Amino acid sequence: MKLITAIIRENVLDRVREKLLAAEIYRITVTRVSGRGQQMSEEIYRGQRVVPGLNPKMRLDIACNDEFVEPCVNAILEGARTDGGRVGDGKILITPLEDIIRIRTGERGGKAI
Amino acid sequence: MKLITAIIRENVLDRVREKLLAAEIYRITVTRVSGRGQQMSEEIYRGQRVVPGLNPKMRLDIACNDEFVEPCVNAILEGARTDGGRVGDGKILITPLEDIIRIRTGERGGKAI
Amino acid sequence: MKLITAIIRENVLDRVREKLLAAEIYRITVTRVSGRGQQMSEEIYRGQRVVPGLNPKMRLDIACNDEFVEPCVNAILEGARTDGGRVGDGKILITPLEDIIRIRTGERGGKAI
Amino acid sequence: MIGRCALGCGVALGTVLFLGASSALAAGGSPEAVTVDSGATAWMLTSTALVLLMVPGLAMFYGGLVRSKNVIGTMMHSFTAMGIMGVLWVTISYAMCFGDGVLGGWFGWNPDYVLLRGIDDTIMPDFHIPEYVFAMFQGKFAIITPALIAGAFAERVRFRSYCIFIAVWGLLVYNPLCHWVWAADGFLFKMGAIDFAGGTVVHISSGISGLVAALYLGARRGYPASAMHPNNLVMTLMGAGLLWVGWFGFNAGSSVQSGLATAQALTATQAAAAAGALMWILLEGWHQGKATALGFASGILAGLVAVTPAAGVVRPGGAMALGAIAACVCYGAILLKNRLGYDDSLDAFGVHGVGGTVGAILLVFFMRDGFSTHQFVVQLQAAGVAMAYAAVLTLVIVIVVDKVFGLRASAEAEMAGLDHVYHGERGYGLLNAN
Amino acid sequence: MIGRCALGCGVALGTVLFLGASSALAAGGSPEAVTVDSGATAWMLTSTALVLLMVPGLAMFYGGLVRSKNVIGTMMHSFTAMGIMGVLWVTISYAMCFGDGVLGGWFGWNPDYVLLRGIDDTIMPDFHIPEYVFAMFQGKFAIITPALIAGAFAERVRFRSYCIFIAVWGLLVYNPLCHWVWAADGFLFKMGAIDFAGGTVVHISSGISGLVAALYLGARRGYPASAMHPNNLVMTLMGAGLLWVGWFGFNAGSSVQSGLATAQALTATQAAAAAGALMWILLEGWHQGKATALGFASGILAGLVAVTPAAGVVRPGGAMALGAIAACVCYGAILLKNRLGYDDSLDAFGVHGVGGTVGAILLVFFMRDGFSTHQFVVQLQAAGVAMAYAAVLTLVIVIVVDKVFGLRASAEAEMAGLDHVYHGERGYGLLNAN
Amino acid sequence: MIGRCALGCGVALGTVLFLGASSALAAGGSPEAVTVDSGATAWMLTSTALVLLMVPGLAMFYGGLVRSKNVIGTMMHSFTAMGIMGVLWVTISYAMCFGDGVLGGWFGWNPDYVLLRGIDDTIMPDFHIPEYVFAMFQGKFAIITPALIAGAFAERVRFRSYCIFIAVWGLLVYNPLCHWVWAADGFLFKMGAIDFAGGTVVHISSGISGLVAALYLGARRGYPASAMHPNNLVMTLMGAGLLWVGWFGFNAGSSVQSGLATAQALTATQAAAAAGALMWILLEGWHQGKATALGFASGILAGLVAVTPAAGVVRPGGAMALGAIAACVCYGAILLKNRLGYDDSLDAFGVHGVGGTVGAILLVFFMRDGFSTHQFVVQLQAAGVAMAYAAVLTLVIVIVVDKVFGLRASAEAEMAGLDHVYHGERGYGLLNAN
Ligand SMILES: Nc1ncnc2c1ncn2[C@@H]1O[C@H](COP(=O)(O)OP(=O)(O)O)[C@@H](O)[C@H]1O
Ligand SMILES: Nc1ncnc2c1ncn2[C@@H]1O[C@H](COP(=O)(O)OP(=O)(O)O)[C@@H](O)[C@H]1O
Ligand SMILES: Nc1ncnc2c1ncn2[C@@H]1O[C@H](COP(=O)(O)OP(=O)(O)O)[C@@H](O)[C@H]1O
Repeated sequence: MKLITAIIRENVLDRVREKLLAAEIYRITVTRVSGRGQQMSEEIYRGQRVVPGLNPKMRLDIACNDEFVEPCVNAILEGARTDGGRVGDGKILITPLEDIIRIRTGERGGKAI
Repeated sequence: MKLITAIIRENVLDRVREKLLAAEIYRITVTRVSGRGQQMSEEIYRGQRVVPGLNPKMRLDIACNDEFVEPCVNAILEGARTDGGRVGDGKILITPLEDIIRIRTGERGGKAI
Repeated sequence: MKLITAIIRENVLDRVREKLLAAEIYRITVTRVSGRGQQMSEEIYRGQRVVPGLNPKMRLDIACNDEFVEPCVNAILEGARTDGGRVGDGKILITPLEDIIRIRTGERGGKAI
Repeated sequence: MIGRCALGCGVALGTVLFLGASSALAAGGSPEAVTVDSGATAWMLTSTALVLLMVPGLAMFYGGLVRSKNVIGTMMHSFTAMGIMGVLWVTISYAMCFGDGVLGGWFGWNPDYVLLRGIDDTIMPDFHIPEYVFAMFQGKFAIITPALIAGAFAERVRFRSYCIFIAVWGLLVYNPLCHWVWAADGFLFKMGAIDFAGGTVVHISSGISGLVAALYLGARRGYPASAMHPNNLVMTLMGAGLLWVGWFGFNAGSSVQSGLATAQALTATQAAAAAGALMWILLEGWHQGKATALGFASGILAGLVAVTPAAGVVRPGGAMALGAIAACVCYGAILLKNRLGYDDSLDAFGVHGVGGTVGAILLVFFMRDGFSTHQFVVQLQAAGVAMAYAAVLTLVIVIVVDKVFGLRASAEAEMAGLDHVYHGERGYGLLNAN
Repeated sequence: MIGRCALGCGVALGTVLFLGASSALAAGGSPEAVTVDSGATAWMLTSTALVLLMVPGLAMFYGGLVRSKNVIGTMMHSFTAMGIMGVLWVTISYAMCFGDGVLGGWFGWNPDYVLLRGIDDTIMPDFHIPEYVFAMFQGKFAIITPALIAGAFAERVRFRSYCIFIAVWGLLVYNPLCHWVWAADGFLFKMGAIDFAGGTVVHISSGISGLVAALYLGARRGYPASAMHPNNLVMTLMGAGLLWVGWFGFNAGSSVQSGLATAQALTATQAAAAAGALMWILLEGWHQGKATALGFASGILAGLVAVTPAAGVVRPGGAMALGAIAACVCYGAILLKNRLGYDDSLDAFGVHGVGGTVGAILLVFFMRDGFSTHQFVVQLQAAGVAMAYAAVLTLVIVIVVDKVFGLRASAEAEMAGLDHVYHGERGYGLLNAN
Repeated sequence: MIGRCALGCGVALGTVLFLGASSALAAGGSPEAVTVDSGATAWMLTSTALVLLMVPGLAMFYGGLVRSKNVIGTMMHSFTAMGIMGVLWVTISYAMCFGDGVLGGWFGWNPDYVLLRGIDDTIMPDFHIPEYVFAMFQGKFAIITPALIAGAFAERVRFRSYCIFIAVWGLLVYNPLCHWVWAADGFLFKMGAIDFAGGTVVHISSGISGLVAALYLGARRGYPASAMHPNNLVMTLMGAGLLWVGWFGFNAGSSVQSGLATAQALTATQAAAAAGALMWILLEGWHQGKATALGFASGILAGLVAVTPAAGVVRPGGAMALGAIAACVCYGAILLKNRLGYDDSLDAFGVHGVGGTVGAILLVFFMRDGFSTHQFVVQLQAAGVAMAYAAVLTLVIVIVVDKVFGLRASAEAEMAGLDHVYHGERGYGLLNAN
């Protein structure tokens, strides 16, 4: 089991979710985060262009069984890449997951996902 | 050491925290997140029932030593399960933790938790 | 590759980011979280001192290659420790990272960081 | 027929009557023709709008203080009062307040006032304003009073039962009290009780009713063990600002004219609010070492509440004294509440009940015309009567509504939040990624 | 010269004239000297401020309903109307609305009114107020009307094109309609159409125009598949509160006096708003089992919109009936919209178009003077004319603006959010750690 | 005795006096009896409420622009001014402003005005309103002026020292300036300086004082390296809306009547605000390619500030010109500030100081009565005097307060946020899971 964490643009969330649903990945947790990479997104403040230290991003966390990792990554790549790839599109992180427990039933492991 | 991440309903936070305290787990980090699983939580918008794409949830992160994993999981299960288990109660994820550092002192590992 | 997660005080964010930049760590994701450790931060509500159950904190997530782990940890320690270390300064967690993917290009592994 | 503000209006009323008379004579009209004083009408229309502004102001003040999951439900407590009391007022409450006393003066009744049918073109001979304006101005008081109560049991009542509660409370508590104090044949009015703009009718009655209801319902789950933080103090401050502005209509409008008495009431209002707010943060600074925004806002309210009954009879210095004293007493009352441990969620009793009582009684010491023991006794009696009546009736209503419909929110609703359970909504969509 | 509210003002206008005359005579002045009625002036000044307050109120109401990424853009739709229509009104729109009819009465024109030059010291003989006050009061209506339209196509228009659209719409749709209905030589006015405070001119015209524009532009991306949640219902409630308060100026100010007619209009307004709001949540309770805050706010608006044309001619009971009926019809209209699937984002048509039509037509059944078939026909004709004219012209303007500047936001801008793309800002910095 | 608005009120004042005289005569009363003009009183009461509304409006405007950790502290800067200046005004400031000149005309004094004791039933013979209303209206200006200053050094002052600073500043800077400009024996008034509603007294004085204090205190930590984002532009917009509405009271109320001069002032105010706002976003569109909401709001303010001294003497066209010019100059001034690198946090000087100066001086070119070189020189002198006096005194006060109490927040408090450190609160509990 893996935990897939993706940091994506705020506005591609809907598209990514569609792709994930198409890949039969239904469960997801989303967090509002702020991030800094190479992207410079200007705002205007009283006649001055300012570059905020951090840009708003969305973080997706998806726990999935090993066989779902590649479909999931691909779905995210498809949904989150803008115009063939632009700075700011974000990252996907994959971490090992030792166990997962469904609170409702107490089931554990792969079938709890 | 493990990192225990639980996605629970917003409104069981207090109860979960009580159970954790009872299990002598005092330290915790909480994040507002939004999630999608099987739960359908209806809202009403001008005479129409709408199902939001994502429901508000709370995410708990607890770093703990291995011997505390089971007590911690049990405490969360007890506190977060509603009415003997209903869709939307959430998940617990367990990931390996390589190291932990207390910023105040710079202590590392198990005793820093 | 590791994922470094730090829970720090809200108000040291700027200082930590400066230290990180100095250590040539540019990429970061920040989340508003609430935490409970030993710290007691009083607020006042109509003539009564109340201790909130949870204090506002910032969570930093930094994915980095193994050789950057120590510089990164040190930068965070330097930036986040207040007055030689006070309760509430927070924690750093280090978790293994199996893979990382740059969404823009699809690059994987160390070079995608 | 209508006795409102008889004490505060001597001078200016004379002026108005005199002006009215002179125009009438100059025009050679018949003496019966009642002319409209367009200036007084303008101010009363404005006051009506200002008092209405207090309702969203109160919604913001209260709404900011509860937890995020209850913000919509709490604001709806104020808003629905605009709907429910708004409809009731036009339908029968005006008749019950300002009709002639029936059932031994328990409340008033005048069939002509039902749906306000009989006043469609009435110009009030005493005030030279259309009676509609007076009725609408008064109606705003009937709206805000039950909304004030809601602060005492915020975060733990069923929405539907709350609606029923305020409707019944308005009919059985507010209307009789209003009749007793402000109708010309009301018994407290005839006793000479001074209540310029509603210290007894609005604040004491809502405060004590809130207390009774809060005690009956019991504390919120987790109170006082877990701290319940304001979700939006910023909004609470905005609300306090609107309340201050609106209160000018509340108090200065209660002069039912646009003249000297109006100016006196406005000045007293401003002075008391400023003094109350300042005193509260001084107290906090001394007691806690910090001056809070909620403290400042509470001081504004304490000052305004205390000067409400007094605005017509005190000078600015007296108003400042009243405001400052009220701030101290309310501050103490809230500390005491914390000791006693009952859960008056947003201190409806601590501010309105206590502040209103302070104002209604202590005004005697700051009257323009000097202290009078007789008046002191009258004020004590009036406050006592209002308290006793409101407390007993509220208890009865609360019990009945609870038995029949269930007044307390279910444990699950309380945990999940009133917004979701009773309204199917959430206040801050912005918090949620969607 | 100016016909506004000719029907509603009989009685009180008489009083004013009579008073004016008597003072003039008493002072032995020449009969031509037009005196200022300081009371009427005071109320009209206040009304002007109250109607202006509706614009931020509307910005809050609408702003709270869109998604977080569009909150600034949506509020700017209301705010820029203050800038654009504000400048246009002073420059030429007042001349176009209240000048003498030109081009066969299409609109008015009076070169003296350009930049308001000719009215610098005019006191209106009919109303005894400075003409400036009348002009400013009227100008606020020209500001809020296009801002209302914006609700229909919120979250998907280019900012610059929107600005051009409302400027042209104001000149070609609002100004002529205003002239027809409220100028003394306007053809709908002469027909005897009753539109006290703008049911046709403001609500029907903005509602239908919004519908046309929304249909032309098509639905927002993802509508109706993905739910689009209000980002801040709390702010929507605040906005609804300010709208209610401001509407007192809107309606009661439309009496252009401070007397009986004003009081009647204010009372009708209050009664209709309360009844509309209450009816809406009753409906919801029956239909959905829950009463929502947005429903309450929508009911307030439905009631206020419906009573707008009628405020001068109905009694409180009739106003309550109108408000309640409008709430039902608007509720149904929105359900129907959901069926039909077009995207009137914030229900500008569903509330203003539908509610305004209900009010303009059904008022005939609740008139103080009793039902009149003739009036019924006139009302139908006036509403029909306004709808047809506004629909056709709006379609033309929308097409031209779209072809020349592009009215619909680009797909990317829609996804990224209007705030960032068109304004370089975000509404809630607080959400972001920085 | 009181000179306020002597220039703007010719015509309408005549009307009022004439009316007053005629009623008095008609009634056969003694000529000394001063009657109340209920209409003028109504408008002045309303204006008082409107100007008070500006204080929460300003709190919202400023509060939205700072970082989340300072939102409460920043709003409290406005709110505490209501408490502190509110109490001082009643106690001695009215006496210092409108008493007869003492110490060579440095400020006024009239022991009768202490606690407003001597005006308890005074009706002003020139204006036919109770003097209380005038005193309260004026008092609101004394509240808002120091609150404006706070924008210059937001996010970095100690709360307690700020309170002391504004109290002293009010007594030593505001009161003398107010006396010089608006009291009948004030030297700037006698020189014939035109300052209808406070360009010099309010805006120039607060702007320059803010600049001096900001320079003395130095920049916020991290400025300008790290961008400091508005936490809540949505609230800033709401605040701008309330400021616009309140400004009608500010300017039109300064006519101290309800007549033609009032209408002229209101019209000028509306025209300038609309033109300023529109000009600002046009400039931004041209300069940056995007029109921001903050720009629109800033333009509203620039226009309103510039027309403040001029509202009584310019026609609508001139007012629009003044508003548009002020928007351009303020826009440039802020760009210049960014170059120069000093930290006027919320541009109190950039908008109020600069805009006020533009208005006070350029009004001469747009006067109804035509340009006059003499007046131009007088305006220059008056602005210069106000600037010099305010700058020097503010510097002295700032230094003394800093030495004695410490004016600058500690580095730690600045990092942790003023809300937590000085008030023990946080503005947005909703952000925090609890
Ligand atoms: N190494 C990293 N650790 C944590 N977050 C990262 C890292 N790299 C990127 N991010 C997140 O991804 C977002 C987009 O990164 P960016 O550098 O703009 O993309 P790219 O790498 O394609 O140029 C950032 O705002 C940040 O939140
Ligand atoms: N595989 C998963 N990955 C990430 N988050 C998940 C996953 N499964 C569940 N969640 C989170 O848990 C919440 C509750 O899940 P739900 O499916 O309703 O519970 P259950 O599995 O008991 O039916 C979801 O809203 C989501 O935030
Ligand atoms: N074991 C843990 N698991 C999760 N979060 C933790 C843990 N320990 C500390 N934290 C986070 O760090 C913050 C600071 O912790 P605190 O106990 O005050 O610091 P210290 O350990 O130096 O006394 C807490 O508010 C919490 O968010």
